[in-house]
Amino acid sequence: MDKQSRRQFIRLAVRGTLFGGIALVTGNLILRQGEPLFGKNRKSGPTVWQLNPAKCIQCGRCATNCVKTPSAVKCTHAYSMCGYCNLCSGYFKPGTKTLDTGAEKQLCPVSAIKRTFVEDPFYEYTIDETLCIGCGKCVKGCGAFGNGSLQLQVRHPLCDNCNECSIARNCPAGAYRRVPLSDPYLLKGFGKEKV
Amino acid sequence: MKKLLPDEILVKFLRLLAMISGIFSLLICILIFINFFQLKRTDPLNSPALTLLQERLIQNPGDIALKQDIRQLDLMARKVFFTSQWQIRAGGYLLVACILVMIICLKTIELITPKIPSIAATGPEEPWNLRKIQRRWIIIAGILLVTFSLTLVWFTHRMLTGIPAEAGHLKANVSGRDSITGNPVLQSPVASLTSDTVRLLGNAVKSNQAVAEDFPTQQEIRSNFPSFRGPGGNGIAFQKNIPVLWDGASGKNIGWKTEIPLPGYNSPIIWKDKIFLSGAKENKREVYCLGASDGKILWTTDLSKIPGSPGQNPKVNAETGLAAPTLTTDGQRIYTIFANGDLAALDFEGKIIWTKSLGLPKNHYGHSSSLIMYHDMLIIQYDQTVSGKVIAFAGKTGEKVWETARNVKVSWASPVLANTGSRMELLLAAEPDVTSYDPATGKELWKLDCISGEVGPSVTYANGMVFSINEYSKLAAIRLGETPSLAWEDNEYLSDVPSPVAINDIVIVVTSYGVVVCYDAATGKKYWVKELEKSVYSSPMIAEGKIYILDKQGMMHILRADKILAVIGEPSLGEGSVCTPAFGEGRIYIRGNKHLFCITK
Amino acid sequence: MRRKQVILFFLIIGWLSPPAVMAIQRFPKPEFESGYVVPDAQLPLPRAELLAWLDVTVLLLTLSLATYLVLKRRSRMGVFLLSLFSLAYFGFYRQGCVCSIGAIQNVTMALFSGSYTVPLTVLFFFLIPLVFTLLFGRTFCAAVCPFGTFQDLVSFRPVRMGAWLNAFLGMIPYLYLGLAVLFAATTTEFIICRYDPFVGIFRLNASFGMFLFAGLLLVSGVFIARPYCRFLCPYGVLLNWMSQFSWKHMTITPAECIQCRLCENVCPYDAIDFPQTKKNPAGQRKQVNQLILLSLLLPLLVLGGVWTGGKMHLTLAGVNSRVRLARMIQATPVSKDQPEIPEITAFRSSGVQQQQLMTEVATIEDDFLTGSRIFGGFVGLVFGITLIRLIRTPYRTDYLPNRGTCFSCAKCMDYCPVLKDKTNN
Amino acid sequence: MKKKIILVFAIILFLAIVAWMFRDLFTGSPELQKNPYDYGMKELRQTDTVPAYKEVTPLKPALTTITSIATGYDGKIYVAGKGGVDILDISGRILKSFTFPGYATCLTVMPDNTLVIGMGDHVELWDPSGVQISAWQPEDTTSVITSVAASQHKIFVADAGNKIVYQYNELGKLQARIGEKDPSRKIPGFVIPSPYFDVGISPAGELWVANTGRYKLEKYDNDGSLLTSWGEASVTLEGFAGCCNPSHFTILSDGSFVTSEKGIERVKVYSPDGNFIALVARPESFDEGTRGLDLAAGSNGRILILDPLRNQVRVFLPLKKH
Repeated sequence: MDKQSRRQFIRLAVRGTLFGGIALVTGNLILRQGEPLFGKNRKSGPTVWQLNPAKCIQCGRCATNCVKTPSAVKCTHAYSMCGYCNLCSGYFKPGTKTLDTGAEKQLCPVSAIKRTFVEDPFYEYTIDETLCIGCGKCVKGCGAFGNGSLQLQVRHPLCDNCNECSIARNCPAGAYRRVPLSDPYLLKGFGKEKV
Repeated sequence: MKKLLPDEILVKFLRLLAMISGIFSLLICILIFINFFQLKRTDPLNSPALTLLQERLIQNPGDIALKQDIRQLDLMARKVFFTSQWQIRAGGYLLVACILVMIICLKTIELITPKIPSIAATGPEEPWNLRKIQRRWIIIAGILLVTFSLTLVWFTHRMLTGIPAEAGHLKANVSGRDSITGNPVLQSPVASLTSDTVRLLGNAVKSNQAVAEDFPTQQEIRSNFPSFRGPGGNGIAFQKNIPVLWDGASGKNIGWKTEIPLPGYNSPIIWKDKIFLSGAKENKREVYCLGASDGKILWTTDLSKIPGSPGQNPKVNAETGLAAPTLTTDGQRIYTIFANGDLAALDFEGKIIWTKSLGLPKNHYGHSSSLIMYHDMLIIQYDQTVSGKVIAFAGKTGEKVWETARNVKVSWASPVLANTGSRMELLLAAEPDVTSYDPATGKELWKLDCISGEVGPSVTYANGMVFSINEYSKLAAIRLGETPSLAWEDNEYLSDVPSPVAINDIVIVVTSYGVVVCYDAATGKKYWVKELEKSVYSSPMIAEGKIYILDKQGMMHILRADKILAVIGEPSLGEGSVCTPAFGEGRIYIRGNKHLFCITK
Repeated sequence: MRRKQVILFFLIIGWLSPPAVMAIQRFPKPEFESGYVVPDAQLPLPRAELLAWLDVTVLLLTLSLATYLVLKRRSRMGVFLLSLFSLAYFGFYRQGCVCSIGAIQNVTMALFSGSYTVPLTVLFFFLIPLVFTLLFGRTFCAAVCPFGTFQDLVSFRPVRMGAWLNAFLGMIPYLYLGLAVLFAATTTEFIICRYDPFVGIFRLNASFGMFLFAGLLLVSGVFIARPYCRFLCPYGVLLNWMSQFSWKHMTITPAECIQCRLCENVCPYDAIDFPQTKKNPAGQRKQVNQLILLSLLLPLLVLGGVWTGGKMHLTLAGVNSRVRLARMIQATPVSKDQPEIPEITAFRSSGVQQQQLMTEVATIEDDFLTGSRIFGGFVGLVFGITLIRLIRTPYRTDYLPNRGTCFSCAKCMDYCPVLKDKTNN
Repeated sequence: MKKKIILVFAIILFLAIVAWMFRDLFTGSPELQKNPYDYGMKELRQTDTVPAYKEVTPLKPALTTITSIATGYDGKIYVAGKGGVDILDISGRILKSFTFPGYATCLTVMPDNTLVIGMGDHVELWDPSGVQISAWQPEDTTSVITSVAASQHKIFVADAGNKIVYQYNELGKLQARIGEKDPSRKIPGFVIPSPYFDVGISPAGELWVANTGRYKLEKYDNDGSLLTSWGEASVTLEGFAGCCNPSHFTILSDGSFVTSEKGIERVKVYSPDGNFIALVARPESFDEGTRGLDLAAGSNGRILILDPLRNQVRVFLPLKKH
């Protein structure tokens, strides 16, 4: 065996080993995913980032830490949980006496919440997502006094779905996690926590 | 092809363009930075002027001019905010465009200017020398790295306050404890890794057990519902958190309901997350397995054609039907028997393990004794008009382990297993005797002549006493001991279908015409009588200190299992039923005339 | 759109409070008489999964095309145009996420954490370039990786760097890879993504720090060709390993080298190995001695790495957010006037006991001790092997691309005067 | 020469980048900056008013999850919660405990010491010895029972799900439906935006209901007519802060009211005609986010506050008799 072919042989052997290594890692990763590789119940499906409103403490970092400006996190209204209060603590600044839509009374720094009369004594509140910056101020107010129907959620069409979410990295409450793409929202109030 | 411009001019032009766009992009860069810092420094949304005005408004709520000022300022602040955001965005696009132009220009220049390879005057440097230098620098890099790391450790060292010593000690058992208590720590990846380990360990332990003995432990039996009237057939369920309120009509607290394809009066049995029951009509016999969580029928096994089957239908009473005996399970297989004497063992996937035909039973109402397991043996009470017997088959293979002939009349009661403290007894009732057998060998232990007629209700055992009952006969309380003897008897309220139940020091009898009576177990003193005014075929069950009595119209009468009568609830199923309910953790499963219901909280 | 009409549902009273005191109650719904219908929450869906598979397909296609262009067509222009497409697709359209470089961390985390499974598409993004490189060299770097192509585009005035600088800075990617794997394996962070210089540019949206980072790197990239690829990229380490043993690697000349020296200075990445026909001036004997000495030294280097890694484990663990939280809690006195630290507020309202956190942190630090030692050992090993390999230089008569560091960009081919046709006769 | 300078410049730039990465990774502390979008809860929860009560040692029931409190006519303290009832004396000694399956949401004690326990969607009567007497369920299927109040023969059950107060007799027979919206009788109906809906009986036997959506306490007569009401929304001490308050109230023997609120957790005393008298407990006394401060009047003017978050019965003693 001359030098050249010996080198060739070593190269072949190492190449084979590397192939084996790749196959081993792949096989391991595919096998450990459990039964279905495709279909709805598989574990290996794609994921997206979402925050769990039950853990959220409204620290304001969703507004400041997202790689997008304005943030891809927006206030989302779970209408089915809303009490349709006249005095909405997510809409009005605390201490507001007269309940009208004057800017001096609005809690939202960008005035992204619209208030419309439904019937006595109920009002509907809708979020203008083009304005909302995801600061969570209204979420805090609604949660402290009301039912918590206003919740922060990552809005997926806006989200870049970074490999590691930069808000998740800085979320003090650890509220962010990867959720399956097939069920991309963690909004409370859809019977999810039904006991 | 003729060129539009000479190369030199084009290059000059492109160079100029590149320079302009370069300068331009630099300018935009600076502008964006300025805008960015400005926005950061004077956050328009939190402008102090606005806050000041608002504070003033709180003091003078009536000041309309002030309100107007705030509104204007607020609008302006928001405009500034959104405009500057827009500016940054637009600036970004502009910047990219400029840089793109620059890159294109430079690349084009690169393309059209001829590439002149440069050859150094001197040849390449001596490679051996290069290697030497490289080696030296790698070593320098290594030394630098170690020094740097240690310095970093030294500097960050002071920030650490360390972890309390006891926390370190806890490390060892953290995995086990957390996975048991389900602490939130579980969410951490570390803990989930260890919980995997725990699960694996659990499996290992379990498989060891399976090797040691081939039947479930008492604990496992109690945490499931493996036979008619619960573990041992004594009418007591050990599950907790049992619902007391539901309504079949509105669907309230009905977890799910599933239509069972073929009729049958057998009750559901439960092992872990699976529910089993059977149904039959002429020439068709099936076993069903349902998922406890959603009630979906997971599989159906057709047992219509098993080898040696009599091939003809027995004559049965409409109230007994062709599938009256309840199934049983040992956690590995399930066993079923039909009115024509066809017996089968299936695995949990519905695959047939073995089958047998016991021959058409001579039983004028139809065979209805349910099955029961003792260790790994399947026990069958096969009372017939002639040559009744009790048989035990090996669950795994279907081989006969023992068979004992019974000199009794035909009966419809089911076998009951009782742990008397000193031994296990198999208790059967049929005119004329209540008979006890050793379930391991089939040897008769004792018998007492105290029952007569066509016996329907099974016996029950509690605290050293056995209670038997039958219509036109009597309620007999047998005290076990050296020689079992009749402690007391009563014949005021008698049952021909529901079996009695006993707990603590009381025994409760439900008659088929709907009277519930509570006796003192030791003396036979009546504590209370409650008339349900409905007829009852299903046997009462005790769970969590409450008696559950299901009447034929599907109303569940929940009473306190106590000397004082208390009605806890009377929820209704909305469908008639004659089957005895089965209990899961926080659930009741009831087979109605058509559906199997899962009742939840 | 989810249209789940839940008439009654459960509200957890005081959902801010610890789980232990949660009471379950139904929420009283307003009753509208005006016929108002309660709308559903707007929940727009994310990008469909099918598109992720499209990405994988595009990756496969571009990679095949790149390989074809480099190995068969030997076309620098083709590689350049394809790299523009890749930059547009993987860079500006897909915004650089998920990329093969970052996928290292997903794969690592899936291997070490029981709770995370890597999506198949991400796994493919990790694997396909590796397999291609093992077969055909780093054609992925040449024309597919948006980071590489982007840097290639801006390297207008590449300066040749000395061999020593290449060797010195060339050790950084190993460290970066080691750290990235360590932090991913302990589910701490994805540092490759955190310090990803180009996604901000691809998205035209990022934090100020990210932009600055990207800008500075690009400026240095005008002079140092592909600084990220050569001196930072952790995936490059894996590709380097694969490429060294590749089945078919590109060559500078299509046929026989005529020693014209034209290609000597064209590679901006210093990836051309020059001919080496001389014997070691230091003498064969000394070379063998050095080899034996270093081979004996290798275990010591590894042990030194293990020791240093062990020393560093608490510092490294400090990157983990749980560890940071625990240290923060210990460092912060409980007092009312203290400005609120959101981390601590969130921890207090989570209901988790402090002792529990400390125990958890102890486990994490324990993992870090093991991990840091392995990391240190790995770095020591890399240093040792690199040194050993630098003792001798293989005998060769021709100008050859260095299989490990060559990006297969085909720039050198344009300078080779040997005609292609000659290969075909 | 020029090339060398460029090279040095580029290398320094590159090394600076690497150094910045390292520094950021290892010493970069998370931002401790102030939340620019803070709601200001901390400021809201501060008050300068000095409470007219002082807190003494809290009582600790055996139950791990408590939801409701009542004082019996015998002076004993009854605490109900998940899975059972604890009976304590004023020193905190547990006299008796009994358990049941299910989740008690509210409780009251009848003059004969029978316990009326709301179990979410049904009502149970229990003997203090731990024997269940009876159970019944409102006919409306969507009941959320948030409060019960009882006198000798009347049991009032507040149902937040149907926004109505039922009046039952001691046998569980429905006597009246109070507060159902009826424009013809000028009954405006309750507005209950969240599951806090308290009822109470004054010493004079009058029924008071907390209409939280209107921030008022309302008095009803037996046929369901609204007699009087008081209360207004305000973050200042005089009013009830925001919607869904007062979440709980109890009526003292002199007819004055004690109210508790959520959002800004505070307990206050109002005169029988609804004028603010005194602060019992400041918001700082409670952990932020505490909800469900059920109240009971103890002996000697004591006010007992059930703190579900700390799982304690907090005891507040008046500083002076008033």
